[in-house]
Amino acid sequence: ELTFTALSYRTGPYAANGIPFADGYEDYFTLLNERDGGIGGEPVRLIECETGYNTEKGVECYEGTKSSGALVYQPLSTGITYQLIPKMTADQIPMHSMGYGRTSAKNGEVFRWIFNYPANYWDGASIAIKHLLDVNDGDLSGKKIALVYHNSAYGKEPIRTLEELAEKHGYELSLLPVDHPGQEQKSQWLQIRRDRPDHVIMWGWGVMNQVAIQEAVNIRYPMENFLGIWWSGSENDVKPAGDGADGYKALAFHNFGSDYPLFDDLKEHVIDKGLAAGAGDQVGSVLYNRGLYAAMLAAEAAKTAQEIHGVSKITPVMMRDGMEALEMTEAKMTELGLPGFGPEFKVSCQNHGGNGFAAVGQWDAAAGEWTMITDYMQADQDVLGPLIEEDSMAYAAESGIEPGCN
Amino acid sequence: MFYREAGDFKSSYVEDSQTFPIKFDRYRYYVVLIFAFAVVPFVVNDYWVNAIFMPFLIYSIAAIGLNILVGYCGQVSLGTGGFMAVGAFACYKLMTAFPDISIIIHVILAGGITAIVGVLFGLPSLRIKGFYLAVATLAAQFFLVWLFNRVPWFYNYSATGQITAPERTVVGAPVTGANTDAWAAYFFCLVFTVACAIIARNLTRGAQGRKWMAIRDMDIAAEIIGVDPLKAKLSAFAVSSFFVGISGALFFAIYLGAVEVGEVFGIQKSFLVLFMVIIGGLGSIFGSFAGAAFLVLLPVLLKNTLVGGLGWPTDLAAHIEFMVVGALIVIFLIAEPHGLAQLWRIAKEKLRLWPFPH
Amino acid sequence: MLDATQTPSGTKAETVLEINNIEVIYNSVILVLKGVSLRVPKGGITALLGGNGAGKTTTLKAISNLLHSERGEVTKGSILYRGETIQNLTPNDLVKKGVIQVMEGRHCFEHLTVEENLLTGAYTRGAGKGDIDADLNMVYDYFPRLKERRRSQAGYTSGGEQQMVAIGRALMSKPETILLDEPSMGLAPQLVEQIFGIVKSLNENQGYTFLLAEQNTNVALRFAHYGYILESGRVVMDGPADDLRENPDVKEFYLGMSDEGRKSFRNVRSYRRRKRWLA
Amino acid sequence: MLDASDEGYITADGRKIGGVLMEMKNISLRFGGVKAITDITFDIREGEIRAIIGPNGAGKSSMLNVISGFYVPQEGEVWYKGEKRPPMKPFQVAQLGIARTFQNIALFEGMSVLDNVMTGRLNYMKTGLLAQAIWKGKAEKEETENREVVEKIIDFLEIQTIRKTPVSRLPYGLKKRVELARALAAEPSLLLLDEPMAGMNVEEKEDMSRFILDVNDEFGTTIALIEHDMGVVMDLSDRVVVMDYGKKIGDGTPDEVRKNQAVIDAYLGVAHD
Amino acid sequence: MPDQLVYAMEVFLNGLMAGVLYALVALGFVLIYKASGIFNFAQGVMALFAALTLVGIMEGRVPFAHLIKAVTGADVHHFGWTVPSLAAILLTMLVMVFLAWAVNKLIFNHLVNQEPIILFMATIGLAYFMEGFGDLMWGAEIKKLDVGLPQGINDAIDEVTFGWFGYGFFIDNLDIAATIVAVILVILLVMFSQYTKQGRAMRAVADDHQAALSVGISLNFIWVLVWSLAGFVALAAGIMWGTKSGVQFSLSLIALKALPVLMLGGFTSIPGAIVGGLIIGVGEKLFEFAIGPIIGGATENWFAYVLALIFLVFRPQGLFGEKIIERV
Ligand SMILES: Nc1ncnc2c1ncn2[C@@H]1O[C@H](COP(=O)(O)OP(=O)(O)OP(=O)(O)O)[C@@H](O)[C@H]1O
Ligand SMILES: Nc1ncnc2c1ncn2[C@@H]1O[C@H](COP(=O)(O)OP(=O)(O)OP(=O)(O)O)[C@@H](O)[C@H]1O
Ligand SMILES: [Mg+2]
Ligand SMILES: [Mg+2]
Repeated sequence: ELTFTALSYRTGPYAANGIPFADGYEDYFTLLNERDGGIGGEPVRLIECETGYNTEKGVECYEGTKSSGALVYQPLSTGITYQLIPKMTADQIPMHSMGYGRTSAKNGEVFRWIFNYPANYWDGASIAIKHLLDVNDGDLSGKKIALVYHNSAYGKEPIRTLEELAEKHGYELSLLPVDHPGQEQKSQWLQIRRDRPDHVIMWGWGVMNQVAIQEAVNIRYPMENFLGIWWSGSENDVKPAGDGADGYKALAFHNFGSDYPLFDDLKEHVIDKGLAAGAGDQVGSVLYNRGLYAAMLAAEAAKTAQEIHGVSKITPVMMRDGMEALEMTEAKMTELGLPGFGPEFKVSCQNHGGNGFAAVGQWDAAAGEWTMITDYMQADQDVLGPLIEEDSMAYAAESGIEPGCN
Repeated sequence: MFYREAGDFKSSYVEDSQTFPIKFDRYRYYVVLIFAFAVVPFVVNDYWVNAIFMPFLIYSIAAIGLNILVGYCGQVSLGTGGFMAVGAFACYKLMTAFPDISIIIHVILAGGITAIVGVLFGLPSLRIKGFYLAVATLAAQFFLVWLFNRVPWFYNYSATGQITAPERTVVGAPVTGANTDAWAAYFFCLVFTVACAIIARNLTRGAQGRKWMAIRDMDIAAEIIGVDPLKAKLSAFAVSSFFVGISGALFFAIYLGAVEVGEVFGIQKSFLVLFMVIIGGLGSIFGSFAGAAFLVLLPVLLKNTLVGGLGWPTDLAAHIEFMVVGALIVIFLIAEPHGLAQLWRIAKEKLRLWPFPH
Repeated sequence: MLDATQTPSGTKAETVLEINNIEVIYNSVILVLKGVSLRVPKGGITALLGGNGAGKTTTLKAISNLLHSERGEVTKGSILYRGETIQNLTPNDLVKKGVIQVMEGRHCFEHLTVEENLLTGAYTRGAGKGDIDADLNMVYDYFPRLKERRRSQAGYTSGGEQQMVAIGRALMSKPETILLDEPSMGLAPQLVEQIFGIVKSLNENQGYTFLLAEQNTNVALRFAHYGYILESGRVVMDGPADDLRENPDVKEFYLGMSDEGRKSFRNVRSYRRRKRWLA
Repeated sequence: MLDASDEGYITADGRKIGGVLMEMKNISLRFGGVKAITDITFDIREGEIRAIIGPNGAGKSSMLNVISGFYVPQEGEVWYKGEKRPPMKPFQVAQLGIARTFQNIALFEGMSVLDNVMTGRLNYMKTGLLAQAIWKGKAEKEETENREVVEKIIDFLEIQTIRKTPVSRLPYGLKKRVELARALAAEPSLLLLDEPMAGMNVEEKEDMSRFILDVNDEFGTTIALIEHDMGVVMDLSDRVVVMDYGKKIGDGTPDEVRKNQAVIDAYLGVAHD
Repeated sequence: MPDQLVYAMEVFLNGLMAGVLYALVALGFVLIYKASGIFNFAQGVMALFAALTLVGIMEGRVPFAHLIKAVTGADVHHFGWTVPSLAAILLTMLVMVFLAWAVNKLIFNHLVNQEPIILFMATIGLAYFMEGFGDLMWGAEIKKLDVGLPQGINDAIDEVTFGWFGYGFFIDNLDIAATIVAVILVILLVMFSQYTKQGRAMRAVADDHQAALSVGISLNFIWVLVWSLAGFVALAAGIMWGTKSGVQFSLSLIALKALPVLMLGGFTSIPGAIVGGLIIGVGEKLFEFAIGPIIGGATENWFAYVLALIFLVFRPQGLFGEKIIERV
């Protein structure tokens, strides 16, 4: 038996986003159990623990489940991630903070137990600029870009990168913080209306996303110039604004929709059997797919670990080795029934963050779905590399970690 | 039968004003203390310490602090989260600026700094009363959180705005950082909690406590019989914030280890501690413990029975948990508006009369 | 023992309010009334006398069902109004039935003006504006001082003024039976006389029934027809007011009279412990 | 009027009354349009029992509030112990040795009787916060010393049995007594009593009168007293001020006041014997 | 006119509009506080609950679908019908009346004559309960709410102001609708509380429960009435905010925006809620506009409170609140 945990939040202010993710994560493991009898012959046991997006509850969940032999944690909250980094390092259990958490955890020499593949926030920032370069024929000089961000550690993540890139590409960056929860953004959007930035980038979460998009619609800001990070790009965020949100863009590190062979299996083995998690009405939504994707990566890492160590019943320590040796190729994904579902990437001891690929999706209000409008692009690793090095080494110094790979 | 006052004579006023005038209570108190200091550290595991004991002990300090302000002095405050943040950030700045000084001193100093900030925000209480004051203290809550989020100096210019507790030891054993043993963290918190409880008890049983209670019960009359409202209120704010600051420091340094201010010390925290105080019982040190235990333990217990025991989906369990906690609060209030402490007191009164009904 | 429903003239009046052997417990531990029985005849003035903490207020609150909100409850016995049990009625049902209580210690609505306070008294009545205005004027006639202060918030009026407001407010409900708790407390002597005068005239002219709890035994017995004396939650003595006034014990302990007439307060040099009826 | 010289006078029952302790000079107090007190002047002498009487709403309680610094009169001066009292906060007035009770009992409902009475001694308890936090030693000693004083007062007022009862559970009359105890605990030089006997029966009034007289006798405390029971007022007081509609309409010995026609008209109704 | 001034005017106008939205939430607090001295912590959750119920009825959602599925395995989500918005609003009002009745029957009936802080605590219990209950009943996902209110920039104002200043002002149609609703509500409520006997009784109850009982005012009736009114106001607020951001848990957090309004206007004054709302709205928007950029922005949350605090220091009962009676 292999144990996985899902620290999910189906309640609280971010429940609307937590539910589809948790459903996807859970359904994938149910599928493995039903269809394949688990991973490498070992049935999967999934322990779900409700955090309500609350740090203390997250810690409680971790402490309560860690002795169950859980192979990997997906804390699904930057706050909880930060709490758990030192604890899990000490306990020698790997963590996967996929597309969130501490960016510099990419440096596996310092953060031995933490993984954040396939992409992180700084990648996101860089790819966003890359996309804007593309739509502006490669030249952003003199352009005005506004960043509307959640006024928290999460929202502030991209600022460093965007500032760095502003120097490189010559655009003008203005910062517009929005306080939690973000229901009232009149000031920010009036300012945008006055300053008429050429592009708006958003780092939002929860209700802030919906309000921002609605306000953008209200001031008739051109939606195609409005680009969100992947946490600002689900159906939840655009639907309340109705047709006005048509054309809004967001980054993504996995594909949309349920048009993949795997979903047929899901329907057969999970949904039709009435085994779907939650209300079962989230299949194919962006965040559901993200949960599914996270589970898939976890399962693949477990498989890799089983191969490396030649045992089916792996331990968290072995799991780490599997994660560190994980390689996602197109062939592998096709075999899994998810062709082209995510970028190809490879993890190594030095690089726990994958290769930093992401793509841009766009909301089609009439069809009610997200569509990919670009290929996966790689973030500007020249700019990001040093930043990550600097931040992770600072952490290493602070916490007395000897960076290295063994 | 054994719970009797009769035969338990006091021959001096000192004996009469001790904390547990009844012998049986006194013995029980000693037993609990011995158990907490000499037994628990040897048997606890990580889960018990991190999920239950530490939050319980740390929240107890915060609840005692807030109880002094709300329960004893009658000044309702919703700024607890902000003041805990002051404690946490003060502790962080001290820990990083003076790494060679003992963390014990840092925690106490953090309390002191919070006390100063508390007094500052307590000034309006001289004019503003009741719920107006409660809402006014929210200004402190929001402003402080904004400040710690906004001014990089507070988080030593770290890229993320988070603060992380470096490792510190007390007599050789690490009490902060990743290498801390559960028992060490527990012990460290326990010592602070017990010390705070004793201090709080001492302050509230004597002249100072009476000044506070007089202000609480009827501020005008208190002033006319000679209580300086300025001093009484501000001292309550100071003492209360001192405790709250200590709990914030412990919360950050020992319990969580890393903190993002908006998330951990947000307004939710203010409410949570206030709930503890009211459910436990206003104006009762024991109540602060009871309230903290109630609100820390109950959700864990419910979760473990509903999810672990009955195997319900986590979200249903979570919703039902909310409903049960809410309903229990109401039921307790209806059964006894003055909190768990009062329930306990009435139970004791009944015990004393037992087996007679009146 | 005599019966309260026995009028002085010997005819037997109808009993409106009957309390049989009630027990009241506060906070489910403090036993306050230990078997109190009373009868209040229709159209009479019945006085409930007794020292501090005897249980007068508690008795009245038990009748008007206000105990509930003080965490007290009637655990034994029954309370009948016109032969009906009223223990399960809400206080406002009771007001509709014509029983109203004037609470001890004034209890005005501080933020309402004096006039608004009076108007709340008419809350249960479906009466038109004209009727209510007429009653308002009646109250102002009784208490001219209130008319002067009609526009000020009750919270700022003096203690005596508040007492007038409380009584006036009760009158506004056009009750049949009024439970008066210490109406004379804090009132100037002239006003005490006046208020009892009003009680008397309401009783005689409008047929209102009164049950009044009083410390001021002197006045109470002068105006009441019948009296009950309560001590530590028990009725220790009752009888027609005139008889009670002649009773030597009552004279000594409740009226402050000694053989030589009224004694001076200055001359009570020793604390004489009185003999208790129930020691 | 008594011909009271500056040195005082001798009362009918032979007590010696001293010089002027407190003097109210031309006090006027208004609340918006309401004239609560209009140009009132009177004095209180050392060792004296001084009554203030008058119809409801005459401004008696307001006068006490002026004395204890809770109301600030628009006009007039307050002289205390021969000095003009500068504007003061009520708690400073209390520290001058003026204690009082209230018309609508103002006890601290959340505390026990003992604690309530102990609050009366707050001005004598000076240990700092730190010493109190440690308790053992200074704070404990101070507590015990003051407790002894308070226990004496409790004994004196015969409220031993309810020492530990929360005051919210007490009947009205006992609350009044506890309030008196609290005021006495301050060992005041001037004690202000606002209707101390309202809501009491004769026996209790007798007890209360006894207490008041004994306080006055034993401790030499000066007492100013508002009361509606004419029996009590006339028997206890040495001099009486009569107010009506905020004005002073009479001042003198009980006998003089009793015969004053203005007083009879405004207040007494009938001449009391 | 200099640009900055024109912008400031636009910010000012938008501040007024935002203020009205805050006031709408604050009104609910005022009503209950006025009639029972209860500081109703659950007001925000009530707005959420009302909006959830409205959406649920409009879309014909099956209540407790999730619970039913977990218990019986039956997967039912929708009844299959939709209800027109007006009818749905009326039905929701009925639900709010029922809620008021239940709250009173189960909770406040048992807490007559308790101190304000105890009652406050009870509303916290209620908030917890309803938070779980609302989610359990209708699910936690975001729901779109569209009762047909106009939304987006008002073109007429845009054009007119463009003609005047060369810069078109942005005013949201939804805000205009909210203003109209709020004004109507305030007028009705003021008339109710000042000129009807129930209104007077309501204020009496707030002062003294026991005395109100003793003159025959039925606390039950008054409280059900007032909680129903507060429920209607919550519904209005829920519709406005829900239209803007979708109906979801965060809706309950709008209560936090209402508190400074309440403080400033006075807890007991209905007009105070509006005036307070306007001052807060304008104040925080102008401050963010003028000072925000200098000190790093996102000042609105704390500024509203600090502004209210400053007002309170001068008038401890808020602008229009009843004077706190201090007598001995
Ligand atoms: N809410 C309460 N909780 C506990 N005990 C109470 C409560 N109210 C009254 N009592 C007790 O009940 C007894 C009777 O009180 P009650 O008020 O009925 O006396 P009373 O005769 O009206 O006295 P008084 O003349 O002083 O008003 C007292 O001993 C009092 O302590
Ligand atoms: N704070 C205040 N604001 C407004 N009016 C007041 C205030 N205090 C007292 N008054 C008014 O001043 C007048 C005198 O009040 P005061 O309480 O002094 O009367 P009193 O002589 O003590 O009467 P009682 O014998 O009824 O207690 C009253 O009309 C009262 O309404
Ligand atoms: Mg009584
Ligand atoms: Mg008075």
